[in-house]
Amino acid sequence: MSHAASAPPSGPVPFARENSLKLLKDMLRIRRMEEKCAELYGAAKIRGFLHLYIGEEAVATGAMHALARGDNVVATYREHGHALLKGVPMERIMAEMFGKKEGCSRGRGGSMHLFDAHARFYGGNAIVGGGLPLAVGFALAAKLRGEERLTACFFGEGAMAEGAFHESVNLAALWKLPVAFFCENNLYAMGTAIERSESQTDLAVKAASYGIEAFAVDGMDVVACYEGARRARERVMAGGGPVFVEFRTYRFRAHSMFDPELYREKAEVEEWKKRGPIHTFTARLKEQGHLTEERFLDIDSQVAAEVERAVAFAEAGDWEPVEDLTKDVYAP
Amino acid sequence: MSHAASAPPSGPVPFARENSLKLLKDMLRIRRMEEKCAELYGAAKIRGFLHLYIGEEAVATGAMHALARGDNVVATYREHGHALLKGVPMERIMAEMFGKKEGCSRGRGGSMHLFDAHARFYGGNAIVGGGLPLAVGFALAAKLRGEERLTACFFGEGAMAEGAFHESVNLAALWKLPVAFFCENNLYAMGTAIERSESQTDLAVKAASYGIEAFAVDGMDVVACYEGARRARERVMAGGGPVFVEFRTYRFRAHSMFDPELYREKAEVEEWKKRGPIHTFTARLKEQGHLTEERFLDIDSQVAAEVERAVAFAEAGDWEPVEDLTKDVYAP
Amino acid sequence: MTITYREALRQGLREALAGDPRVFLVGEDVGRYGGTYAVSKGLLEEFGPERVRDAPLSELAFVGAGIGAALGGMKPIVEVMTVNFSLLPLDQIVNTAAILRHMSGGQFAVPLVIRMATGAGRQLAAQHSHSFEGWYAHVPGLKIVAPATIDDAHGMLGAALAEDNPVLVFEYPALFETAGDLSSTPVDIAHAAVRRQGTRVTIVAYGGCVPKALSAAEKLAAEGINAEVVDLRVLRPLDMDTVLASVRKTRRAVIVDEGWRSGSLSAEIVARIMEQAFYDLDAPVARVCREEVPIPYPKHLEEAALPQPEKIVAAARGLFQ
Amino acid sequence: MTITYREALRQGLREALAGDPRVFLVGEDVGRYGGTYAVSKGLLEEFGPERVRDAPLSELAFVGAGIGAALGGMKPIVEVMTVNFSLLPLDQIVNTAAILRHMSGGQFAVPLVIRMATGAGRQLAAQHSHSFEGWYAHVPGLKIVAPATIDDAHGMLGAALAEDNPVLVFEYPALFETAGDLSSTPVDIAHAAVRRQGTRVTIVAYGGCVPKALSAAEKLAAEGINAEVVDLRVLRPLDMDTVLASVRKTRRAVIVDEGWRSGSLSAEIVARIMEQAFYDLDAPVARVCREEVPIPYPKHLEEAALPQPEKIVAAARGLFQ
Ligand SMILES: Cc1ncc(C[n+]2csc(CCOP(=O)(O)OP(=O)(O)O)c2C)c(N)n1
Ligand SMILES: Cc1ncc(C[n+]2csc(CCOP(=O)(O)OP(=O)(O)O)c2C)c(N)n1
Ligand SMILES: [Mg+2]
Ligand SMILES: [Mg+2]
Repeated sequence: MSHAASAPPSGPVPFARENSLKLLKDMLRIRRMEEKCAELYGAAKIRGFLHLYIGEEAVATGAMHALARGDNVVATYREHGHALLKGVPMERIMAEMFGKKEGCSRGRGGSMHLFDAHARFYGGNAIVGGGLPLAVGFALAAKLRGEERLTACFFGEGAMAEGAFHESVNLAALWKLPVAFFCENNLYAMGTAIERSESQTDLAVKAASYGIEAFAVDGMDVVACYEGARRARERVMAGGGPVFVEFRTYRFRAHSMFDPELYREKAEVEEWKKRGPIHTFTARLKEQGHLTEERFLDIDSQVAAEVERAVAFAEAGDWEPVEDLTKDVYAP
Repeated sequence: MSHAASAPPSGPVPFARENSLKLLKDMLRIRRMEEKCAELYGAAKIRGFLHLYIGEEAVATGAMHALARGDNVVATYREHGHALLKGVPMERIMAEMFGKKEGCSRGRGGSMHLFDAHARFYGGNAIVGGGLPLAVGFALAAKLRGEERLTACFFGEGAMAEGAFHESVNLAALWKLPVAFFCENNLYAMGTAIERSESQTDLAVKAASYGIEAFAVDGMDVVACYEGARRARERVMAGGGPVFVEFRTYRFRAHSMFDPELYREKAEVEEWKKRGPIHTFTARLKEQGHLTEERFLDIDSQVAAEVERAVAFAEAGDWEPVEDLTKDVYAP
Repeated sequence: MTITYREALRQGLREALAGDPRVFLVGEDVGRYGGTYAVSKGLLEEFGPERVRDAPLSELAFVGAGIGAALGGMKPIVEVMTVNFSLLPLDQIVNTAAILRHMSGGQFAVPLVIRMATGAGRQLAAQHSHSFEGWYAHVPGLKIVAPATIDDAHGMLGAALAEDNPVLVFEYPALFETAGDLSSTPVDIAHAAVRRQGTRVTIVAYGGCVPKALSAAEKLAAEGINAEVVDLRVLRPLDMDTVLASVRKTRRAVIVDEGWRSGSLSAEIVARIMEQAFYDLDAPVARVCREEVPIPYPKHLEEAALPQPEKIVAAARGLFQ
Repeated sequence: MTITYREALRQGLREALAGDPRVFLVGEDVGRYGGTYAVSKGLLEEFGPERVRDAPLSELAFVGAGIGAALGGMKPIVEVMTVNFSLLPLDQIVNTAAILRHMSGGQFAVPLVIRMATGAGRQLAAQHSHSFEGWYAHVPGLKIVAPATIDDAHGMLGAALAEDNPVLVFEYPALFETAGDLSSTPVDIAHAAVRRQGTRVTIVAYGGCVPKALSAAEKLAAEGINAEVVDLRVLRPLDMDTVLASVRKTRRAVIVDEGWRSGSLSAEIVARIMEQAFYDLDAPVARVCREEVPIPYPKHLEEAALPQPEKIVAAARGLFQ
């Protein structure tokens, strides 16, 4: 599979202006929040593993905008953006990364384990492929309960080699469950390039072999991501069973904070950065007359303020007392 | 997927007479051995689980005739026939089923766990899908050692739903390993019909999604089984990586000795019995003038004698002494 | 009413399905086949294929799906055909079902029951004769129960479903044909039970070994040793109060475990007795476990590899020497 | 020569690859990434992609393939990135690697080494902080080793490869930065080792808890309690001779285990001491283990959940009250 980036997304954006700006702002919210996280990691405020989504924001943003409020989302350890846009308040995400009890998982999960029952955001799973069976189960429950509810499951292309992927998609297809499999193909699983991980690198072809609808979209283009997710949701909700979407994207940063990036060329990264989802979308909106530099700076500073508030909230949070260590453990 | 049997195999057999008779005899060897096993199970000489291959003999017979002596075979708990034709002496198989120490696994394995290092027969695995990763490893070893050796892995269509199938085929395809995946599709996994087990019931289509060659053959026709396995072996040995063959067959007996067969109609079984691999092949050979009834009876009585010898050998065998219980346990 | 252990399990399942529309049963061959051990026989016909749901061979996915369905508002009963196959979905059980409630800060419960058959004794050889109850009992966040009686076979499932958290129910094919009276007393899943009163030695057992312990106690009685038999019933969390009360009374104990000795649950019982009743002991606690060998197929070797009444008797007798 | 534990592991690997053409390393990101913990860094460049083989995310298949390759005449070293992911291939390890030699009547050996990182302490939260060494030590047919020193980190791999049977080597990221002298003495994988001589209490530990035990011993010394520290080194089969010799001398013991207390390896050690040295004890054996909780992310809670020198000191002190 070629790792070369194709031409950057361009052309007019087919959404109303305020919608477009909302998409832009949400991408920025993820970006700025994570840039801050990287900084805080350096300052040892955030610890453990931290996997940044920087470069891939169009995917979660497009997809979340296509989902309904009552839909379920299951994601991975690279899930800050998904959590945020599914409705988990940024301050509770930030508090979680700090390990404070005001965090969305009471501080116990950290970066890889964001949860929010209210937002129907179900993790945050550090086992690659671990969320897939779970998502199938959510969809089964929705079907059995007669609920009009999609379950969207995000996972990386690396997870597709796991047995969990195979078993889960087969089960969902057999039982015609309302689940959307959203594969974030960023070409690498840690240091393993997709061509060393998948014998069939055309992932939609692979997924289609389960007898389900499957297609790929440009994961650097928030418009394409939105359209793809919307189409998937529509098809799934029509009752025909699961749909698979490959979002072709790229991770700009290291896999986690411990990654010397020996496995890819700087030039490749630079090439992909030219397709960065935020600046290309910004350029398109400007070209279209939907956005001025001033308005952009205004949005960006609103986002910066939200990030500052989130950090302040996290800073001000409390540590869970040691006495509560085994609270919520069933059958300890 | 339709469970209906198509027309029985017919027409002239494209092999020399002695070859044809050898195929016939080998199918009979499996059949008569297993009929005896069923009887011995009734007499409580054989215990535990016993899974009969009756009805499916064309597959192992055709396939084993297409393999070379030095090839490896990995099979399932329904492996008596495979073991026999890979060269495990019938008497040692029978002694194994009795649990005698003269058995091919020293009596410790029983029906589901036949092993013979000399014959390169590597089980006998009671975990569905458990043999698949193992077979990939054998193929990897052969490749790394530069050996001209195929590894043939047999498994049921039910096993294809397991993650082990997915991971193993992907690995073999990625690493271009000399392994043949031989799927014995008998339409049922215990009581689960294939359409409740696989969202894509055309198994060759499913397998092809790994970017490997895959095709189906009539598993009730020993000629087609031989040709299919031979073609698979040729392709694999040419170095292009694994090949998948679906053998479309049917199990005439219950899944194991504990199966009330609630899940299928008697009529379906009867329909398939019309395509029985032994009598249809016999008929073709007779029609072709390759076989007389007299010769058939002669062969059958040779086989019967072999079975009698095997039973006598097993009867005469010894029990492993209790003092040897933990012999061959590493780090007990 | 006299019924078999198998029938007691079946009735427990039937009542669970009839009693709550959120309950459904899923697993390999639970429906059309009638259940590998006929435990779910007739339930497909009664409750239909949505609620008695045959799953393909994909233990990881359907156990994980059970967890997801539990989170999504259902009360799934997942059958893993036997404990031998439960290693395949173990990651989902350990890394999701057991962890989720704590790791989410208490936001989620996982009202899930996983049933599986366990144990050796039917000449099924090494891959089909495991006893991993002890492994599961290691994991905080799971409750583990092991019905050894007709009442428990019948009642533990309902009690498990009432818990709103993941409970694993181990069923013992070695006991399926045993018959006895089904009482109408409800069972808890919190306590161990004294199955036989005694004074001179405590025999602790669970699941398929309970009848062996009782049989050993009868033999011991004939030798003048009056043994008390404690059925653990709940393997996590352990009801040590019941065990310790008995040990403090008898001052001697034998722990019986069908798992391999090293690192078995029996070791934990011994360790806790050491920690909590050391000064009450008149002799070191003894163990009777599975020998450290993959279970061989032949009957005589399988029997030699497993705990047997004679071995329990010998171990108990040894405490008086 | 002073090197780190990580570098000792790396050199052990390098020597294994250089010393036998049948040896190869396979696992996720062992090659191009340079190893998750940089343990295999540079080996791809030195030995090429056939012998330092990156595998896709498919633990079940590549561990099983390692077993097959071992049977096929190779000597694979399979890296499962961390013990947390080893539940996925557990079936292959338990139902094939461990069983095959016995079940085939002794026809096959499985000359396979599986390496994995284990343990908590780096704020990786519940799914990435497991310690399942004790589970593996339950399984006959496997040898389990846990290097706690520079020499063992370097030498245990070679010793494992010499065995012709499946050996699991657990590596401790918590120790990766520790540095020390690499001696040229070869190490065995048969014996426990006394890491500190003492007279009044025996502290038994393994892996990442050994330095904690040693640190506790120093603190105890300051209080006038001279503790002996035994490093188990080999978790299966257990070298009880060394442990018992120490306990018979000191008459008191504390067992330290990073696994959850219930059903941990520590329980087995306690049980064996009960069985074999009951009358030599002056006090019940104590345990210091992981608390019964999924490991939480925040540092203060993670520390509270794990064995610490202070807890070991307190437990030892308690034996004298
Ligand atoms: C079962 C399992 N194996 C290995 C790992 C270690 N690991 C964490 S992330 C990762 C790569 C996953 O790649 P991909 O699915 O493509 O997602 P991405 O990180 O690219 O978003 C690996 C190997 C893990 N967490 N879980
Ligand atoms: C992992 C696992 N799950 C379940 C079983 C129980 N079981 C034994 S055979 C079987 C059906 C297998 O069907 P298939 O693969 O089609 O092979 P067949 O028996 O038809 O030859 C099942 C479910 C098992 N042995 N292993
Ligand atoms: Mg990726
Ligand atoms: Mg089948």
